[in-house]
Amino acid sequence: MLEKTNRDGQLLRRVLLATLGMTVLLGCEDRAPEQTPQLKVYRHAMDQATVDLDPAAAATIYSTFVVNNVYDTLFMYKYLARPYALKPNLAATLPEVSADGLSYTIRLRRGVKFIDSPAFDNGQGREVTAADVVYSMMRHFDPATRSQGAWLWQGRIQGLDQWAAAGADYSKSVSGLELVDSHQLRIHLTRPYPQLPYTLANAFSAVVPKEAVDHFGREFSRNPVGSGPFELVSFDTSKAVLRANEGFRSVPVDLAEEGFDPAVHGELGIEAIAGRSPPFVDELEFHFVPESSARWAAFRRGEVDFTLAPNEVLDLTLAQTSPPQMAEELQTDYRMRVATEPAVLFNIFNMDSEGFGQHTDPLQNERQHALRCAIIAGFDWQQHNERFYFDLGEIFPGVIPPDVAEFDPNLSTDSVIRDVDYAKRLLAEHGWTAENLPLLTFGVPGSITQRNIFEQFRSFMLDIGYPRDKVVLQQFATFGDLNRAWKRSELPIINKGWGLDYPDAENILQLFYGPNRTPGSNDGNYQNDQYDLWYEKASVMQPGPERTELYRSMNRLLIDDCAAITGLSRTQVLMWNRRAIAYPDRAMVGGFYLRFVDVVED
Amino acid sequence: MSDSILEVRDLTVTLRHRGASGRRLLDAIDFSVAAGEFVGLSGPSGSGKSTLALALLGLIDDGKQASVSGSIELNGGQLLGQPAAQRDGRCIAGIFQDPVAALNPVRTVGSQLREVAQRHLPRGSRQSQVQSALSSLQLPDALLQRYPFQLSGGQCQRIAICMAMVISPAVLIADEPTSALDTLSQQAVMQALDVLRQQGSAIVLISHDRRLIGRWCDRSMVMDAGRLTVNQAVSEGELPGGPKYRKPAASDGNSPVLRCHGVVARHRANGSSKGNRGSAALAGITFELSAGETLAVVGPSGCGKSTLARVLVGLHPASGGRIQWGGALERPSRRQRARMAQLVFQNPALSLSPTKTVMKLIAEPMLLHTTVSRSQVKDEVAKWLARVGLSTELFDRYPHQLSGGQQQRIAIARAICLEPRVLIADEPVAALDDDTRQAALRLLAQIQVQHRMALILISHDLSSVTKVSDRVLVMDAGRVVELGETAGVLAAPSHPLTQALLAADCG
Amino acid sequence: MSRWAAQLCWSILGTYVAIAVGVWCGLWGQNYDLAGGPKWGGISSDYWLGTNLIGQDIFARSLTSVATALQTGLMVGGLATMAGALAGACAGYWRGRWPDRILLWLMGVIDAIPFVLLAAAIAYALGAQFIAVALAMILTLWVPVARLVRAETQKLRTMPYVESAQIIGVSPVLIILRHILPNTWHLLMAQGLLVMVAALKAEVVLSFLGIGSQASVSWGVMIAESTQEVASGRFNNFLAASIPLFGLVFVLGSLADFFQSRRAGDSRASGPMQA
Amino acid sequence: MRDYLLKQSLNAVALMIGVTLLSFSLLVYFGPDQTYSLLGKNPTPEQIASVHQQLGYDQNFAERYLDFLKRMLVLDLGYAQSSGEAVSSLLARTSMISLALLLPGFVLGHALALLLSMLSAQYQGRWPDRLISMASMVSMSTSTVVVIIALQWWLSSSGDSGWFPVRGWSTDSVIDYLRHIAMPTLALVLVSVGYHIRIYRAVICEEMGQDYVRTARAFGAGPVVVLFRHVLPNCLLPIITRVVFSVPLLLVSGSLLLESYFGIPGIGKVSFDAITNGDQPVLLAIVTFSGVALVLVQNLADALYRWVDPRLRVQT
Repeated sequence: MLEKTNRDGQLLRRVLLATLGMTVLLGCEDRAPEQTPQLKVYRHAMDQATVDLDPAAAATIYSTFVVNNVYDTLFMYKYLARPYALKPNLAATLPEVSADGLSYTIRLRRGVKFIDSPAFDNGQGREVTAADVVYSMMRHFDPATRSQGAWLWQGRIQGLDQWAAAGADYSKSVSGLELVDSHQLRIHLTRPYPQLPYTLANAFSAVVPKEAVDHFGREFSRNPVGSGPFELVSFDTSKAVLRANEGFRSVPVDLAEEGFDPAVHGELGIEAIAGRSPPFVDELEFHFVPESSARWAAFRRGEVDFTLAPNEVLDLTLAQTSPPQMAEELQTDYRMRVATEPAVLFNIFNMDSEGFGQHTDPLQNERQHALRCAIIAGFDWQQHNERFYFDLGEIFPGVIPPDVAEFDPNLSTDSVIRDVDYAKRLLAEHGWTAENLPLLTFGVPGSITQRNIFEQFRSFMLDIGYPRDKVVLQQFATFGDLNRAWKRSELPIINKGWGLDYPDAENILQLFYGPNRTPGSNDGNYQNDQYDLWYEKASVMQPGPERTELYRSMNRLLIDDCAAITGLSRTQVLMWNRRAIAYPDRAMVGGFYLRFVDVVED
Repeated sequence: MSDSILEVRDLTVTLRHRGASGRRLLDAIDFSVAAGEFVGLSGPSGSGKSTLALALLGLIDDGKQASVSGSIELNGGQLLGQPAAQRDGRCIAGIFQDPVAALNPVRTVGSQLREVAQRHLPRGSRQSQVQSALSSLQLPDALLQRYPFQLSGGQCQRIAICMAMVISPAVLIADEPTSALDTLSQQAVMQALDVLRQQGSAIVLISHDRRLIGRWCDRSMVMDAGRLTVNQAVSEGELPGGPKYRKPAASDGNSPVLRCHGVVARHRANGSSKGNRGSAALAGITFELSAGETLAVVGPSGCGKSTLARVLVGLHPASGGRIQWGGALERPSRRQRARMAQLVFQNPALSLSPTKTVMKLIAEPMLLHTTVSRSQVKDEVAKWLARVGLSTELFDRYPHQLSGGQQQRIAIARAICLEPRVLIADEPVAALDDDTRQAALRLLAQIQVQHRMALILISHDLSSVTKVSDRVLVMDAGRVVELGETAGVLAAPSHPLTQALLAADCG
Repeated sequence: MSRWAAQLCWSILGTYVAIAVGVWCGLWGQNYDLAGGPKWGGISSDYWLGTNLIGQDIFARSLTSVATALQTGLMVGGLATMAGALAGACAGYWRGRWPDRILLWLMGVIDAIPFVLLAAAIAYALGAQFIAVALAMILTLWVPVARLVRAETQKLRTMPYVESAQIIGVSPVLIILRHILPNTWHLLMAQGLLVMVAALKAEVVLSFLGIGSQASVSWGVMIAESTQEVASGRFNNFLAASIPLFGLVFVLGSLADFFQSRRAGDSRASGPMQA
Repeated sequence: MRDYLLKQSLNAVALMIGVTLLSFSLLVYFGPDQTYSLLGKNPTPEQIASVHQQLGYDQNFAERYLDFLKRMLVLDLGYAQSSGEAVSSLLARTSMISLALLLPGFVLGHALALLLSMLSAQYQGRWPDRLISMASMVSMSTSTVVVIIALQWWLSSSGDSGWFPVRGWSTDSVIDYLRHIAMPTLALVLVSVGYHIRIYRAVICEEMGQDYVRTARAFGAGPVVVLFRHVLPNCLLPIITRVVFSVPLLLVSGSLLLESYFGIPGIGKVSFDAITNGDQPVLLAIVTFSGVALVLVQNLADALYRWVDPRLRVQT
């Protein structure tokens, strides 16, 4: 018996060896290890994948992070200055604005070249000219481009919409996009648009060469040809690898100009980059890791240099929350920055929906207004903040977040403090009972966190007397499907986050402007003539106390109308390895900071 | 017995299986076998014959399911406790009932023969041994290239004997080696065994067929319930067997109930694996059958007997010819056909749905075809049970709770309760042991008389059916080669096949 | 598998069923969705297994998940097995003829599409609802059952007792229903249990992908929640879901084995002596 | 032979039509509407209509399906809607990665299962069999998700000492490759080996009970000879079925869970992403690809059956 077992054992070993041999052989087919000199590599982890590198599709922060590093925009945000401030990038200077605010003259830097690409005649990158800027802008209005960014300029630039309607023929010129000379252009607006320079720092506005768009066709989105600090090496669903653009222009860093403040940035070692010209790393890698636990594990193991600390590890990461301080054992390896996101999370009521919205009958309108106010009073922002954002989020009334200059610190916080008794009283006074309360459908995309958010919301609603079976979850397979339900005005409540595209509250206030109703960006179909009047007035005004006052009045109007359960700005804990010298940011600036990142080898 | 090579003393096998623990499958078996002796071992099914074979071959895994005690000595050496694989070759080998399944289906018979030779013979003599074994059994060399499924059952069994011959074991255990074969193949196999015996191996033949033992063996042993009850020499000419059965009254010979004219049928496309799909299974069968008549259909296996039965009851489509039932009915509906002809299968254990009780089994055809109401059905079932000689105690039993004889009676009851004009019995008794077999035949004969059915008895064994039949139909390769009054055919067989069958039967 | 082990399995299964019945009758596990407790609360007298991120009672959620699991399992297991048994029996009975061809073609088509993709596609096509997920599972899981029953039917179809029923004049449909399917009983039980196992495991994967059972709570939902928590050393949710899930799946799988071995024993007519 | 080929190609065509029709209706026709993912933040009804029309949503089912068939016939796979990559290169790239990821675990899992099942069958009913059966049951009862979570937790809690990366993919060197596939392979083997054992053990045990095994043993064949020369050749049919029919799944569906958790850019992730955002060109190509793979595999299996089983060989 022993002997037999032994024979079987030998066989097992033999088969195992054979399998191992096969495995090794399989591996051998791959490339031999490349011996490369020590490269400086910075590995940035993101919680979602970039899928499209075409600037016209750079609608998400994940796209803009890559796009802004391979392409150039006319303007960019200063590295360290907060609040955000613009500085020239591809442009030589900030724009000259005419007195009526209708025309902007922009001069381009000379000698900036696109990277080498087979798209060009001789394979070598040519100089970037004003014509490229004009082409890139027109491209957004060409239906074939399927641009997701055209809305930034829609109806704003003379002749552009008409050019698109006439068939988008690039041989025809657009009156609003005037080429002054090869390196200078003038933009003519239909009405004042003080936010225009901001839009020209947005990744949508990145400058692309027509040759590349024509050459690569549909695959242009994977073959970026830009003039930015980096160029793309490889790109798939888990990783994008960028290499320093050797021909990138020399622009030595002026720390004072970038907004360096020793009190804030002193300990980060940023002085080391002063006077040097970016980019500082040889390779920039983006790792797309949606699963937060895997991302955090990879970060802790040193496989990536940067991550957002996931909510579930914050109690291990932070020794205290106010002011936030990193746990001691992490301090030897990592640095941390806690930053409030210039974005708002809110639940907007759909004013067209039965039972909740605005009503033509004043009495009914009054009842439904009371219902909305009761729901708002029943919502517990504090608990929401504690559970989902580790108490780090900033709760504020209205829709103008604290990170924006027009924020009103003196606004009453009553609307964000939970008052269950008040909510119940309101419902009772207006004749709402468990029987006649309307069905409250909460639409979310299919993810577990979204489920949790719904279940917490339902719990809040149960407290104010909403029956369990009237607060229902509707899950959507994809965000696109949820978006469609919003655009078709199918849901009574729209829970969404809005990240600012530029540091101006106008970007949020337009969400409640009547003519923007669905399928426009006013998903809640909010309609208030006074609000629209003020919005139209403010939108053409340059920043100033008068405009700020208008903004704040509009904000108060929204609170009084109980238009939305609002609001919260998330605070993010950005963590990076000490080997990297950086001041990371994740907001609308969209990855401009990455060109300033340096890596010191241990 | 001084020259005995195999001495079995006090061999006991006790079950360790849960639920039946302690039951003795073999109870203190004592016997011995002399060199070159041909020993027959018979006994009713379940008497422990096969267990004894497995125990002798060392194929009972001692300790796992059963425990084996006693002693098995071969040439003075103790074999007990040695699994088959660890024995020196040349001691005890075994061949079994289903010869085709007993050979590895995906290897050529040649490679299997050589494997055995490799294991037991020195390098030099392998080839010659295989050759001489083949030639002494008169098997052509070409068979070596074939796969088992390409051979007939008899050929496979002889290959197995050839394997044994290659290693010339002291003892060969042959467990029912011929019971799946027709008479002619059976004879060839027995001759092969005899050749092996002449070369010096002792042979233990296990069979339920006592006539076979009487004809070939030197000594006969009988087992019952795990004990050896008889162990005596076979005297020349003795044919053990029960009382003879009565020949039924002859038919009245008028109006045929069944008339077959040139019936042709093909093998099923997806049927047997012998590579003959699409070829003719029946190549024009013509005969008539009168009410109350008994027709014996005889022929070697593969001659088309069973196909004929299946064509008659509608299990197999006829591709040509005419079948007329009771006059002019040519295309009976499913129901009409059911009342025309019924079939009793060879294996009673498999012909009853295992999940139905006796009651339901017999009631099913009645409920389908007759006007018997559900309330009366119980009485009807009792009536039919009584007719096949069973009591109503069996009402709620399941088939596996019945003995083989009982199962066959239930199957018969199920077939005859529709009172069909023709009852066809396909080897109705081949799977039964001697005593039950004769009782079943008597029952069939009796029922036939009572209900004036025509009876078709199908068998490869001339002797078992001719005693009760009025006429004999001999088939070969899908054709009728001889048809006539039983007495006449037996007395003066005209076709060589009939002669061969007759010769094989009488030894 | 010994009878003793089988009895143990049955009693464990009985416990699960009792828990589920309690949930259905409203005895316990009712407030699984109330977010009243502390965030990630530890084990306490109020919350026996602690609370999750939004303060829901993990113990109550695990109890309710037992009911969800059995509901899903029974529905998917029952329907898929029934559909598979009928389809397989028909295909096997009329082997090579048109019902067989159509069914084989259909099975081939379903087999050609990877399970997760097909399930996701159906779930998306019908909108992410529980019924869609169950339908997706049934639509894919009947296929292996049907294949097995088809093979078994082919075997049974040549059995004398089936032919005997044919001769007696029983119609094909009745033969399938009375003589073939009842004799695949052990096979069907084993397959039904295995389908339940597959359904429970698939539910975890689909929940993890965000397309699981949405109406209530399930172990899959809990495990999906816990993916993020395990990294930071919080195991309550993970263990409270994965252990009972493992237990149920293990018991169901063992019972399937039990039925399969019973069947194997049946087909060997000559008892335990066979090697 | 000509009849056989004709029959096979008819079957192939019928299967392809079925596969494409079912998946086309599920994935594309009733699948997610991509319009709203491709639109900007402030769309006008005209823009919505324009995108709708560009994506072909305004055509009826038959038109869209026939158009798709036409494109597949001329092998025009088009470009991925979301990323713009040519679908052909996308599939070639990702399916090779999935294959490289899964093949070692696949081979290892089957080999290990085969060995253990033989061991189990040899000692049927004794402790090695019970141990192996128990282990197989445990493996079968364990959810892949749970295994992956546990592995990830173990990796991340083992700190910096770990040799295996938490995630990522690299084939720069053999060592790199082995490091990256180690954990996914472990997970794959852990959850699949139980199923394989269950099936292989049943198959081998059934064969062990056959008459020819008894004959071989009665003529003195030892357990190794019985297993390898007699039983195994007869078990090849079901084994081939199981192995061969999993190959298209390796190539076409990869392993979504492993790929997404271990950050490996394989085809599983790509196809799942394509479903969740309704990327029609990718979906259609994957479906066609899987249909073709299945047809090929069916024919391969047929050929292999003939090769291992003389009974099938002789019949034609």
